[in-house]
Amino acid sequence: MSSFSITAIVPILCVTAAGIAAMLAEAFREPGERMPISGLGLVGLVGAAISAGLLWGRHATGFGVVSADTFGLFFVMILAVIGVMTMLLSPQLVEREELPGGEYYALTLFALAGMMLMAMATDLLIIFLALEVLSLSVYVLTAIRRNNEASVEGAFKYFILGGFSSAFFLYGIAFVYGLAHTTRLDRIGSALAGDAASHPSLGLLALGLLLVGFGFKVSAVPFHMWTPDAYEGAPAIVAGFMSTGVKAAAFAALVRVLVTAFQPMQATWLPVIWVIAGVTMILGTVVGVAQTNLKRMLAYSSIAHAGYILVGLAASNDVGRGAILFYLLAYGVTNLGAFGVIGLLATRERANDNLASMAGLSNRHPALAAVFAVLLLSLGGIPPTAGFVGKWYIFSAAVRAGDYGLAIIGVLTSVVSIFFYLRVIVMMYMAEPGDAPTSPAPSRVAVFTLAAMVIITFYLGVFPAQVLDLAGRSIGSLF
Amino acid sequence: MLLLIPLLPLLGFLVNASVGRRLSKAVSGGVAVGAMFGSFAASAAASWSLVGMSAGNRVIDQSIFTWIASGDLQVPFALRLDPLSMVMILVVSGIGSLIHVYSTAYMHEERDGEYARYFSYLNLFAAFMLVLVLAPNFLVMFVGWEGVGLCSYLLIGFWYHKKSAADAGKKAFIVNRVGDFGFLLGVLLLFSHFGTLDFQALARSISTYAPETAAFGTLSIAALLLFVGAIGKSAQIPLFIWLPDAMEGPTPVSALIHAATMVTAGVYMIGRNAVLYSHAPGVLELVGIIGVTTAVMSATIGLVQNDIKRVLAYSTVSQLGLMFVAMGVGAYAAGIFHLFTHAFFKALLFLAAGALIHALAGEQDLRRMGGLRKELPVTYWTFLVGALAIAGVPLLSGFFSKDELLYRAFSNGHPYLWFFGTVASLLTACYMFRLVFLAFHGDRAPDAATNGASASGGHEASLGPAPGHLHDAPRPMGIVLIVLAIGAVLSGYVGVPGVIGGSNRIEHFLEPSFTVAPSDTAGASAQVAEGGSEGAVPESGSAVGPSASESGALEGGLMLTSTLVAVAGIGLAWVFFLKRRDLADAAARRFQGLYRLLLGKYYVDEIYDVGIVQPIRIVSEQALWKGVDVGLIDGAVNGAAVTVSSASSVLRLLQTGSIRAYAASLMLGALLMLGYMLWW
Amino acid sequence: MGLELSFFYVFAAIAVVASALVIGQRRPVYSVMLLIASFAALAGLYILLDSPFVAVIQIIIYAGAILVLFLFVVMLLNAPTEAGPWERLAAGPRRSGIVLGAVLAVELGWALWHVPMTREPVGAGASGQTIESVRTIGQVLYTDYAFAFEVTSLLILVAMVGAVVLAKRHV
Amino acid sequence: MLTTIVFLPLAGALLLLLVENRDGRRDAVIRWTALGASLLVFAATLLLWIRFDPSRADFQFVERHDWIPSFGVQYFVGVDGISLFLLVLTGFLTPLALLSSWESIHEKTKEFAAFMLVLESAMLGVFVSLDLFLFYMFWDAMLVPMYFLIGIWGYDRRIYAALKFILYTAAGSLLMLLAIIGLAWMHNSITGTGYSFDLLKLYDLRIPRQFEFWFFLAFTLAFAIKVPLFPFHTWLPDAHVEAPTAGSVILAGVMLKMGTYGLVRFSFPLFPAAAAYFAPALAVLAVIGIIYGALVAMVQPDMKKLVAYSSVSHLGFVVLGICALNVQGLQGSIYQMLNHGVSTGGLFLIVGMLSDRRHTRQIAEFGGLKAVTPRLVAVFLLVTLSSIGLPGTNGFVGEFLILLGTFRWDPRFAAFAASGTILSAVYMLWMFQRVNYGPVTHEVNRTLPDLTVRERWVIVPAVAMAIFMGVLPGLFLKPMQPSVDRLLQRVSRESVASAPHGPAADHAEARLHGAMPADVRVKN
Amino acid sequence: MVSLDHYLALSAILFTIGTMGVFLRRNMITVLLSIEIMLNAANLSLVAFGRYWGAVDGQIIVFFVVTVAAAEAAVGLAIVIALFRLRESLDPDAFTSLKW
Repeated sequence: MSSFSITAIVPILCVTAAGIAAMLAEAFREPGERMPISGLGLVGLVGAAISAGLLWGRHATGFGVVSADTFGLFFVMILAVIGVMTMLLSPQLVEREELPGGEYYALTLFALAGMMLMAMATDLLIIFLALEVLSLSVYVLTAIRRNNEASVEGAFKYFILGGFSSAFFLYGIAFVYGLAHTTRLDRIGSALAGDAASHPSLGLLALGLLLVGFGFKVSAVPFHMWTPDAYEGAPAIVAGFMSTGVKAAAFAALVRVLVTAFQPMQATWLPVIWVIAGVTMILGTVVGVAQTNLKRMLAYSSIAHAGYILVGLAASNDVGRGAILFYLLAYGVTNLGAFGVIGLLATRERANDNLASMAGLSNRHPALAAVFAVLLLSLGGIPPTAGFVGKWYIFSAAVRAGDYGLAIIGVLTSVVSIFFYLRVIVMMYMAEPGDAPTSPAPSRVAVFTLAAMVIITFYLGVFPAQVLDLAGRSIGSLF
Repeated sequence: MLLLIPLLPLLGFLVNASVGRRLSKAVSGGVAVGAMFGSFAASAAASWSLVGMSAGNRVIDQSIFTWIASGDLQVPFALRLDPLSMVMILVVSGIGSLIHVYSTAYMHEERDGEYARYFSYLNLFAAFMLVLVLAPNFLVMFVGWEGVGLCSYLLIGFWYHKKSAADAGKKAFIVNRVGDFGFLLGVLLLFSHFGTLDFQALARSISTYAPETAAFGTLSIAALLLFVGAIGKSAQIPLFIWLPDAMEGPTPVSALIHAATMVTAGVYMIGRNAVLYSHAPGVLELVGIIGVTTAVMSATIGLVQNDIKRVLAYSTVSQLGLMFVAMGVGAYAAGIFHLFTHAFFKALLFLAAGALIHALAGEQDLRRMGGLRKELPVTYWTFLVGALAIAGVPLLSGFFSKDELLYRAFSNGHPYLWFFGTVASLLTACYMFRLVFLAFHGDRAPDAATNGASASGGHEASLGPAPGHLHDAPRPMGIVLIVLAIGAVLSGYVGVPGVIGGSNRIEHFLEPSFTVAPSDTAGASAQVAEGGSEGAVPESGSAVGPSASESGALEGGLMLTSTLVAVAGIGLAWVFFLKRRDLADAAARRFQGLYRLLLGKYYVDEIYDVGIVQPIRIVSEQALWKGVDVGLIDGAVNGAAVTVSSASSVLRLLQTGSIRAYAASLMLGALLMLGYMLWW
Repeated sequence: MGLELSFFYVFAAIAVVASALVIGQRRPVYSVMLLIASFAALAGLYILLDSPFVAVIQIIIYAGAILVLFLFVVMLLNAPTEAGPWERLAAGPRRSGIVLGAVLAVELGWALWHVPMTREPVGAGASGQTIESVRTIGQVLYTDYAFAFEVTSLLILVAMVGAVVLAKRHV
Repeated sequence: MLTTIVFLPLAGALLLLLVENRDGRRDAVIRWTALGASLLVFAATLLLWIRFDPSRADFQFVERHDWIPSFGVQYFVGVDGISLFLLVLTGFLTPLALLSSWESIHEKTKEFAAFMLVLESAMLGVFVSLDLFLFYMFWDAMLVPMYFLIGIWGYDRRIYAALKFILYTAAGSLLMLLAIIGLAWMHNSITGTGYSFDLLKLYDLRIPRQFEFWFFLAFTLAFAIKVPLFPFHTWLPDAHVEAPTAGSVILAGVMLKMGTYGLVRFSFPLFPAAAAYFAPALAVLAVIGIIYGALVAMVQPDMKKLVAYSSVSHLGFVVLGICALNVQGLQGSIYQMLNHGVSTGGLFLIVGMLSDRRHTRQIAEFGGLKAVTPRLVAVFLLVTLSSIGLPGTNGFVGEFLILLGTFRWDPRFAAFAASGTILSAVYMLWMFQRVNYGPVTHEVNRTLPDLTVRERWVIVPAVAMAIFMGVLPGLFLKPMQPSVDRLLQRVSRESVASAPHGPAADHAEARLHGAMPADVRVKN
Repeated sequence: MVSLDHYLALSAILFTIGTMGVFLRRNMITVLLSIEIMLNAANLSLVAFGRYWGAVDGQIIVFFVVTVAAAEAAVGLAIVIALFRLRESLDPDAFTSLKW
């Protein structure tokens, strides 16, 4: 009854295989022998990207629960990019902290596999499982510096709340099943369209509980509380990975679920999303102002960005959905890069992730400072950077929907956000270097990666046409 | 060719301004004087050719380039010579040249650089002044108008290291600006109404309107606004305060700018727009009243001042007032005539005073002079001539012009203007001879020369020979004085009134400038001119009308009175300030309040300071800057920022770090969402 | 009232009470034990629901494996017995916890109450398919849910790696 | 052509970044490269002016490429009589600014030069872009280099000033972004031909009244903050005072013009009805700004602050002229933009020279300079005169045209505005006198050097330009004329359509038929 | 016969108890247990619904959920152990070094 066609899941297989390979490599590694395990990951991710490219437009489906439609594949590509960047930025962390390389990369890759699966899954159960896969890996990655209290504490909070929210999510699935006698999104959609009217409250329960789960993963207010702690606790790179990859995957699933399965109940969830988006933007931005720890600040900024993306969802038009895709790409590259810079500044002794430790960075590491400045400005949405085009796209969606309210909130909050991004720049460029913490010279690979990110940021900012079209077209496959 | 007239001084300016620092006094002075004489020659030539033309259309136009062109506004930079401007350019370039010559000697003690700077300014002034009088339209006139203001600012503040000088310069410029404010608005109104700024075109279209005898319409408003400008330039009430202070400048400057030429620009401007003013009788009335008030008021002040130059300054103000009276009664020609003669004798007086000061090493205080008659003969005699002329003693220039305008005032039905005008001239005679007697007669105050320098604290202390035994004016100055004295005697004879055998030539000559200018075709021009003259200035018609006989009798009578007045004035001065000085002091003690009031110049400056200057300063500093700007607006801006950051530091406390709180917020969110979905 | 219903109430009572005690219990060890009890009761309910397979899983895997794991950990860390919760109920977070829980209960109750279909007795919509047979389950599991099954393998792999990374004595 | 001009400086900046400059060994190379680049740009703009056809009203040197087709975003640039001279002005001022900071900037020279050039690119871009998206890109991109210029090379409170500057401006411009998007969407929903940011298409768009009004307000707010119009001006003094000389020059000389340019190019022609409706309100703010700015400037103890507030006053004139919506007013405004660029730029240059000498800008610290540095004082005087609009200098032409235009619209505004000319004389001359006249009060000042050769190269062009523009304004006004006329006919046509708008209506009528309210009053 | 809503009600009660547990307990292990209770509540309703629909999917989903629960338990307990190693405490409130 269901096709066993493997093709649809090839990207995921690539990544998973790479992860397993990483484990094995670690197993065979002589103690002390340095082995470019991240290389395996790169191979897998590139493979995933290529296969995604090949699958493009073929609309292959696997097992009836995974669909390699353009929407999913676009996310696969975003995730591949994020993965590659993470792979390239990680080695320095692994060596500095003497982390178990194999496990680290394996978990990262498994997480990526889970994310891709989540983005392509068309079945609530699969989404749930994928969610668990990526969550578990990320919990562990957060706690990977297991001798570091902050790290473990963050992981613990993340885990408890994650479990809590996934329980809600599961309960929601239960009601969906009870309502529609299936977990396939398309069938749920038709079921809701059909006899949902007969027993609405069940559908409402299901929707609400599912939204809790998703809201947690995209760290939307008021389900965001874990975010700052987890990001602060986790190593910078991991935090970057979480803040971009997990968000991307979660949004992919969220959009898919709301747009395909719960389309009939749009009238119900639209206002909810509207409110959440507004609150998220405001709170994320406002609280970010008072932060002195960069990771924490970026955590709050990532909350705010989640708000912007939700605006695209609240607009509930093609523009909005396209905007979500583009924004996630732009935001992913930029934010990961920002965290990457912080990661490169850290030493084994001290994290150097405080605002104060940025003082006079432009003199110590001009290149890093410049990169960081560009990325921050992009996060602030200043042209000609990717961040600006993303914001512009999002706001167009809102305006297109005649939703000036959210648009204006977004505008004002981004003004405020500019303030705290600039504060970092002020420290780097305009403040006298205080107790200049000496950071190791960043590895050549890392520098090239960051340079690449900057180039992407500008490219997306100046020549966004192709990517925009791609995003715009790939959402077509949702219906 | 007309272009040469302002161009030469301009070139002189450029030379002295650019390389003057490196030139010797002889050269730079020579350049300046040469430029002036050149311009005078050009003026003379131009005038000659103008006079050569037929009386109907004596106009020479020269358009140089289009200056401003925007939409329907087309302003050519052009020059135009007509009888009125001819008189003016002759005065400006002629007296200008003389004063340049005088200055070469007077300023000789300055450093080379300063010397060149002085002459560059002086040349620049001449250039602007000539542009002013040659201007065919308001905008070009405004160029000169502001330009001369600038030069007077620079020249008053020539001794910039002296604070009082710098202040005086600033005061002059700003007060002038206040006047220009009105002037500019008047121009705007005229243009937006008539769509042109050319004097002739304006006159032509204005003459199609009926005089606004009853209503106070556009014409009157425009005339009034322009008059504000004139008030500023010509130092009339209430803007006369800058002129006395202007005496901080070198004396030749006072002679040229603040006596002979610039300050008369207001009078000239009204004459230039005679047609407009004739159509605004209400405003004319006002002009006359302001003029006469100024005349009397400043004359009274002049009566008690002790600084010789200030006395002369107030007398200038008062004379200007008389000219405005003439304008006010529509006797434009008479006004210009007085302007013409006044230029000679007032310049003479100033220069003579300058020579005096020069001789006394900078002493300006009358009370420290006296009995200089013997030591400074040239200065004395020339000064005396000037004094007689201004006092209106018959057969001297002042007599004819002043008498003419007073007669006009009376005959045009403004007896009260005539009366006060006469009072003013009485006072004039009185205070002028007070000067003569105090400075040259009687016996010299003991400490005059010695602590003159310290007393005056003057910049000009640096000037002149060492105190002690005095020298009369050096040759160039002496010559200039004598030339001017001759002018002061003779210049009146261009306008000898009919009643005593003259035929008031200047008046007929100027007539066309005050009526609608002739257009191209002679025939049309003739009758337009006729009609214009009828509509515009009937008075001037009556001047030469058939009714000459009885008006002649009247004129004779008035002439007699004014003669008596002059003599009376001199007599009073003789009694009070020569024969029985104690009387003067007694009077001063007797009417102490009045005396103080006059000595304090009616405290106008103080009133302005308290009433206008200080309030503005304080309000802007305390209320606007500190209050609105820093307090209100910036307060709001920073307030917003503070609000956000404080909200931030409060909201961050929600993040207690306790996992329970986190779970709680998650729950809360879930419950609210479910609740909304289920129950709303 | 039928036997089935009475059984339901018995099991339900056990489950609820046990769970409540798990929460109310101050000693972790007891908590775990009580939870095993409640899971057993749930297994009973699964029987009532004609789902022996799940019931068995519930006992073997859940009670037998997972909770025993918990037990081990409790022992391993010989978790300190915290002071009884009731006196600390006054504390803010706890009170708020109670309130939130209550509200949740109300909302769930209200929603379920308004689900019309729940009026009908269980099994009304029963198809011919015999849901108790393990073979049916096996068939469906390895056909429809094959991919999900594969994913769980990945999930378990992750769990293993993670547990090892975190709990291993030294890297 | 235009593309070359716009991106030439950027290329220069990138070139500079390649120069290895450890501990400022190659500062000289960098300075000369930057100067050369900027001079090249200036030459290019002059060439543009020469090849510009003054008889045509439409845009010239147009370049148009698809950029983001799915959103109708194009790379669309062109120049008309209005923007042409602003380009020239930018090209003219940048080299002077660079030259002025020749010695005063000695740390991070490379970055400084690079930022200056990037800034120039952005500014040129703003003036040439005819696609709203493109325009906004340049508009916002401009903030960053300026922010760094103020923040890194500024004076004591530079960080506060820089933040204030960028936040103030960003707040306004982001709202404008919304309006831009809304406009593009309107184009789609009204014409049904998809989104478009094409200015020319949007000109002909008739959008619903209430949208038009909101959009106008959004645009105008952004521009008013940039200008800065009266209540939004408080960022200016801080930014000016704290910025380095070059920054102040560019800020005052070019950036402020973008606000007024935006009004002329976007706010008014895009939303004519709203413009006609709000013009009186704007004019009131402008007049307040004129007088208020002058009064506050009068009492400033700090020269830079004084000049900053004088800018508020001068730009009030510009806005007023725009609001008049007639030929003289508009042309005067555009001309006054240039004048203000030259003369206020010159003032900042001079103040910079003074503070380079004494490291203070307090007026009280100077006095009697005329005796010490006659040449400096001479140019100071000339610049001052052009700033107070003495006939024969550029300032007069602009102010007169503006006042004339305003007077034909509504004499009351003109009357109040004209009083600003008095006040400008007051504060400028007062400062001039306190700084240059009187005795030398501080011994330090006795030994100040006069203009150096470099400084002459900096300031003399500005002065020459001021007088040149005062004597031969025709060279500038003539090419403007056609564009201005077209703009006016567009705006007035619309504003008549908005007749039922109370006060705006009769002004519109009046403006249309050249019959002024003033006349209506006096005729009867 | 026992109607579906009995089971649903029961699961709701259990779920609520579970959630309250998260708030009430001061022992991380018990908190984990509470989450297990919540999962089981979900399971119960899944099975009930499956029974109601007369399909086995419900049971199969439960099967997966049990696996997930196992995995979570493993990782969670590992984290707990790691945390306990660092600080001799199981009280969640003892770990608030990350805040604000």
